[in-house]
Amino acid sequence: MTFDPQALGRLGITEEQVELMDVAENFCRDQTSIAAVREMMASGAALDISANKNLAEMGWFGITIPEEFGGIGLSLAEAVPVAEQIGKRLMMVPFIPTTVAAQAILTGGTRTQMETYLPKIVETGAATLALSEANGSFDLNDIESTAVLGPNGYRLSGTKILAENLDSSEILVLSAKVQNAVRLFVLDINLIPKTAMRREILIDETKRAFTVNLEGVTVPESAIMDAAKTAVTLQRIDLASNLLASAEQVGGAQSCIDYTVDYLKTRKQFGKLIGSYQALKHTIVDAYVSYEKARSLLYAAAHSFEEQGKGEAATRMAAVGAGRALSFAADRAIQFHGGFGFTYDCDAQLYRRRAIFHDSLFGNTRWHKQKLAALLFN
Amino acid sequence: MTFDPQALGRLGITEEQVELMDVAENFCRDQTSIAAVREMMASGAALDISANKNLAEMGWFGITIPEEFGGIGLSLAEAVPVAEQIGKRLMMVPFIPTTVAAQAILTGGTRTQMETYLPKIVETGAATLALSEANGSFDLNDIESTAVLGPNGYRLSGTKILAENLDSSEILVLSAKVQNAVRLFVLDINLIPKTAMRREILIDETKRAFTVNLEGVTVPESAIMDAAKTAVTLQRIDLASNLLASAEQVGGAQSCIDYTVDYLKTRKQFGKLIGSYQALKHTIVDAYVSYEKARSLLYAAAHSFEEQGKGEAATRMAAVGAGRALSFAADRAIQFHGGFGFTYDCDAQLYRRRAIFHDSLFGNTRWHKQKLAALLFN
Amino acid sequence: MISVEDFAKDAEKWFAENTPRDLDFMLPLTFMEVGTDQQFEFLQNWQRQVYDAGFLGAAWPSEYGGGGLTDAHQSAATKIMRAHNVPIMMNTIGLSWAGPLILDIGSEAHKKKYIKGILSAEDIWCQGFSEPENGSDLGNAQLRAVRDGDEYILNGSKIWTTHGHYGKYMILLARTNPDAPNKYAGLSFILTPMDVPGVRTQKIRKLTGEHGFTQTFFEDARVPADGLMGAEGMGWKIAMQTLEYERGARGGQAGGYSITEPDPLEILNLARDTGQLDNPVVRDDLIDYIIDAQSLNLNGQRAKIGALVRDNPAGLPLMDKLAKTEFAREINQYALTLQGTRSAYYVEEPNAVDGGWWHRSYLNAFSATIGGGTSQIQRNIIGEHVLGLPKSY
Amino acid sequence: MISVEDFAKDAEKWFAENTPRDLDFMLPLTFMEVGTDQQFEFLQNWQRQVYDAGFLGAAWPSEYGGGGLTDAHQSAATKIMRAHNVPIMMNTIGLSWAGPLILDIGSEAHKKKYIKGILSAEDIWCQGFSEPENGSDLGNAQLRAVRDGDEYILNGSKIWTTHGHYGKYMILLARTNPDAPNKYAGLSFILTPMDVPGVRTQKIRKLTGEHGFTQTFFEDARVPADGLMGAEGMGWKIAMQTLEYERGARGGQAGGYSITEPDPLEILNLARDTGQLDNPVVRDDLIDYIIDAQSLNLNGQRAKIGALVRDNPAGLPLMDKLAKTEFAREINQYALTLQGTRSAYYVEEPNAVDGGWWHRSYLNAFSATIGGGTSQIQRNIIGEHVLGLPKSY
Repeated sequence: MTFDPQALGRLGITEEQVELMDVAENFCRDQTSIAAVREMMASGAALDISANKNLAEMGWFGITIPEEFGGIGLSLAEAVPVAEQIGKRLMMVPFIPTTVAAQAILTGGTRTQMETYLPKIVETGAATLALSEANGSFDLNDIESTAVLGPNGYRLSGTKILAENLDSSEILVLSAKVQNAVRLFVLDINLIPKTAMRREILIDETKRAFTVNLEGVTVPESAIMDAAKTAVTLQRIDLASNLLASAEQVGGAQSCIDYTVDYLKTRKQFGKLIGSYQALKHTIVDAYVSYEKARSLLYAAAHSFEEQGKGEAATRMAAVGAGRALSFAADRAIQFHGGFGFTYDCDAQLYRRRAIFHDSLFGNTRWHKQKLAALLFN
Repeated sequence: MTFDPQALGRLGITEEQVELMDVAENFCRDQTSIAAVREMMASGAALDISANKNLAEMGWFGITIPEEFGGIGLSLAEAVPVAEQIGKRLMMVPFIPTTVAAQAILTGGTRTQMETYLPKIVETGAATLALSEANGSFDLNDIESTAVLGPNGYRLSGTKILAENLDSSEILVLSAKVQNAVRLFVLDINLIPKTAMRREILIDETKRAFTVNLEGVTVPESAIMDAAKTAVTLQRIDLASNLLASAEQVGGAQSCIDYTVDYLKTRKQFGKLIGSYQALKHTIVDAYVSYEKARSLLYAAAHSFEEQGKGEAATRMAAVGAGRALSFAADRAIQFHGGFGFTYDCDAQLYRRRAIFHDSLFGNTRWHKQKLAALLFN
Repeated sequence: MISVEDFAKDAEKWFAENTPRDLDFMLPLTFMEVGTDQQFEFLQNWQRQVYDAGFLGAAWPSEYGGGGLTDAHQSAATKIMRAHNVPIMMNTIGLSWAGPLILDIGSEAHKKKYIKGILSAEDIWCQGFSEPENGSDLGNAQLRAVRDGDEYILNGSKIWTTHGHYGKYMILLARTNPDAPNKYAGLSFILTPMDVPGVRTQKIRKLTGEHGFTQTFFEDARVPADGLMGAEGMGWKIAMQTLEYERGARGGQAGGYSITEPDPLEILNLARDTGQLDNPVVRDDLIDYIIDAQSLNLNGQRAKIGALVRDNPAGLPLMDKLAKTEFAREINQYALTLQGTRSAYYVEEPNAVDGGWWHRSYLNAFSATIGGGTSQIQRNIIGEHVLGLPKSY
Repeated sequence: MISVEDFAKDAEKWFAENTPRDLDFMLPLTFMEVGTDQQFEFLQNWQRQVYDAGFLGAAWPSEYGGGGLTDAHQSAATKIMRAHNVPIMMNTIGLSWAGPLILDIGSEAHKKKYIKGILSAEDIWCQGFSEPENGSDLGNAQLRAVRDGDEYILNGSKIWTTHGHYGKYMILLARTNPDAPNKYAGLSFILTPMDVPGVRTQKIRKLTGEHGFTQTFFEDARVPADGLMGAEGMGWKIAMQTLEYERGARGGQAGGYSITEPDPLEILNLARDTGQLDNPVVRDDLIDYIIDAQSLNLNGQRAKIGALVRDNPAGLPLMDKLAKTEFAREINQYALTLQGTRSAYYVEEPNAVDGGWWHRSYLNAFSATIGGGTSQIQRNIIGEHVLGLPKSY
């Protein structure tokens, strides 16, 4: 029994976080609108190119990258407020996969790989990961793709799914088994033929992801990452993804609740504003309470992310809190918008689909709780 | 995978059930009142002697006992409406333990035991069981008491808990291990010295139960029941108890909801009847829906109780439904009575305590669900 | 008259032979979920076949196109349809609302004109109750109907009209007297043709991404006044009557079934297929869904046994919609959590579990927790009409 | 002035040495749960000891009996009390409501008269807000106060008065002007002695079976008019002000703590002791409680960091009571399910798990979900004051 509530992450904040909070809030509000997001969704655009360019100019793809590689040299805690604001606006920018790919390279890459790829990431934000496979498993070790070393490098085989923003990325981190051991690779995306990529149909239409057929793809020997660091890198990918996804969901929950509260304040039925009916009012209050709790869990996870033995528990708790807060708020948002809620035009569905998407990527509530039980009770 | 929803118990009713429903409803209403129950609670009375006598005169302790032993010769399905009405009035009569003890003797007793005890049960309703032990386990095989055969019969050792109505019973069914195998015994209660019995303090103050110290008690060899039938008898005790307890809880849920709805219709706050506030109205509706579902599950369990492969699943489902319905209704009843709900005088607490008591006797929700999963998924 | 047993035998044989299997597109669970022309045309054709074979409208009078048999015959056939899990009967507003109403209080001319087309699905019916400003508050409908000789002139708009763009007729709740003593007394119920000038439908895109229903605009649309059911001012009463047909609280539906109820077996299969059935936490959750499904199923059986519902006869029928639609939403939502990373996908994605069926079902489930009176309104109704609690508005 | 660090060191030492352990009776979690004279006297004595040692009221002015130090000193001591899990400070109404109010707006005479007795627990204070007919609707209080020279004559009744039968003083919400333009404007706030003729208390038995609070009857009771706080008609405003002291939204409490918060460690221990910690379903449930406890704990930390609450500064303080009291009810309720057959027992039964502690805590938990504004009222408050939703009544 290792559980000690006092050890489970405290809450605090850095000056950089406060600053980024302010800047990110203003920046994201000015960059986009739901109307613009819907337009891009409908157009099938790969991402919001203009916002992305501005993000890169702000240097935000390098928040967590050390200054020696051109980054700002802060920690993931400082990336959290940015992801939160991006989530609040449903912005179509590759902030999360890029930041996580950078973390992967920083954690498990060779010095050469860091020098090659990190500066490029800071500049373009165009990096992503291909880890999951068709078995649907949340376990990043549960893969079947292989890489066999030959005279021209590693010859890959297998299929990856849910590689986000692949068509607009330049750098890819992927996993495959080398002699039955999971290994990570980092490579230029142009090593993968366009014909090997298929754009997937996602529940969240503001997201982009691809299935990649690795059959016949060969990558240079230099693409392989540090064998000794595979486990710690996979763990970092998992937790960093969940931390930032939690931030994106908390931001989404906030705007989903605001959007619904606005409706409850203006829509009348039976001669009264529907927000005066406790069936709606009390439930949205419960959603709000759930959101505020999720925010506290999120900031605590950000604050203690790097602390051995606390980071994982705090992050998985944040993931549970954020997933539940957004799912519940969005489910009720659909219901409380009545007939309009059932239409494509109502934004409630955007948030609900977003929550389902996040529950799919790096573990859902049940998965995280199982991991937490193992962490805290064993 | 053996699960087939169609196989999970259908619902039907016998003429005898309808008849007993009518009679029991009128009888129980006329026999007692909450005021009388509270008076007996406060007095520490063993049971409601007058109601019990009338119950015996109606022959209800023999509902499930074959005519050859003086009973009415019906099935447990017909005992359900009686238990439901008894539960509705919180009557302090030993209907459930008596009926279950009779079932135990019928299932696992020798011919002589049946002839000796069943007619007496019909007449007095004074039978009970002592099965549980201090480990708190719901598993009736998980016991440590022992019985060792000596020249004067079986010498018992160990302690039993939660033997209901022991001080007002004449016949006792108890379990103990004989050479490491669980065995059942049926005996005259006067074999157990009064000093070996200690009245327990129960959460449900309308119930009576005792701890029994078996040390030094010796019972005649003839008290032991049929070895070959131990398993089936324990199973019967388990399921019959749960069926009737579900009925008692469903009845309790009904009066708990009625009691609360009456308050919601008469109490005003902020100038309006509190039943017009959806926070209360919708929640009590949810309690009502839960109660009606529990009733359907109960009647289905009654109807298919004797059917191999269906009875157990239907009964455990009924137990889950009934336990939840009463617990939820009573928990909310306390809350919705406001300050008065927090007093001893408010009946809401009687129902809440009743639900906790039932969750303790022969398995709670989690236990039944685990058993159901094993039944349906393995 | 053929015996019910023989009729059932015929039905068993016919559905065993004729039930369509292995379609390469998904069928909707309810008529509200019809999302594509392909689905619509398939279901229209299927209803026609069932009708032609004699298993729909079997209990309706033969002189208007029905089978002239008894309710027992139709029940037997409907039961067999369920057992074979056949596609739904899609002309639901006609079969469950307009048809029973016309047979109940319509004129001889109405019956001759409308019944057969309802059964054969040749004439698609839709419902015009909700308005943009009055989604839940049906009694406040403002669409104006002004009598002008043999016609009504209609102005206003109706919304959430399922099959509006396929509809030939609409059952319409219109305001004939804006000065009535209360909002309900000013309403009338009119059978309205939709192929007249001044009626325009506009498709509404559902949250699933598909088109499912329409908004209908009426601009000086003239319709025959003989479509008036009952008398002017009786519209609210008649609308409530049609709700009872739908709930099955009164007899008279044409039979068949229009809603495929969620079957916990399907989610068990999903859990097994995704390797989750060994997870004790999942098992524990699934048992809850099974108990819930079973209790709803048993509620239905119990509602038919008078002795078991006599203390509250309105209880089970009035809670049926609330309990079933919320259950459907919840179980479909839960199903997503069993799919691991693949729950990121949606309909038409090859990697999706069961082709995205569960995701679409979850989103579509809101049509039933919102439409036909939201779950919140249902709780008001149960609270007030079953438990006798005071009104909330 | 002693430094905060040294003060904390002294406190650490003192509580390490003096915290009572291994009592043979159960201590209450909140002052509302004091159920026996034994508990009351023990806690009264304990508060006195803590006060005498200088760790209660450390920040209150020394001229009235306080320690004359700063809030930082008291916070440090309070934190140490929590860490040592010491018994609660029981004179809660005095420490958290009356005392801060008197220091804030009371006269010099008030301060001299009342403050020391509050801290030493010599003068027990209670609260007279609720009335039998107005449990949640405090603004509708009807207890009448009529000015007569230097006195008020009181007639009416107050209910749910914790420690009413021990109380020396009451903070009373009384109606001085029945003809005020609205119900709130007719109220006044009066410091009332309880040992005067015409004041009678009657014990109320709690659902736990214990006696915990009283109803107080006033029949022509005459009390000094100089107990009036502020002016006549300001009673509602002042009562709301005292709520803020309680919520900690304004500073000024005497320190210590009056509520033992549920600790998930205890339920983990229970699960282990009852052999349930290996059950995956129990583990899954426990993780929920741990996450919930942790989020409430973190909410408290976050509320103090301005940058992290600036979008909704009232949110966390206003949800604190709702979230914590509902959590306490739920976790105690859950604890019963871990006890197997032994959950049939209650306090004083030798077979009971943890002496029936969990059962009593669950039942007592309603004092907090009902008292001080029910959870339903709390949701109204959050909906209206944080989210800006329209009023429900």
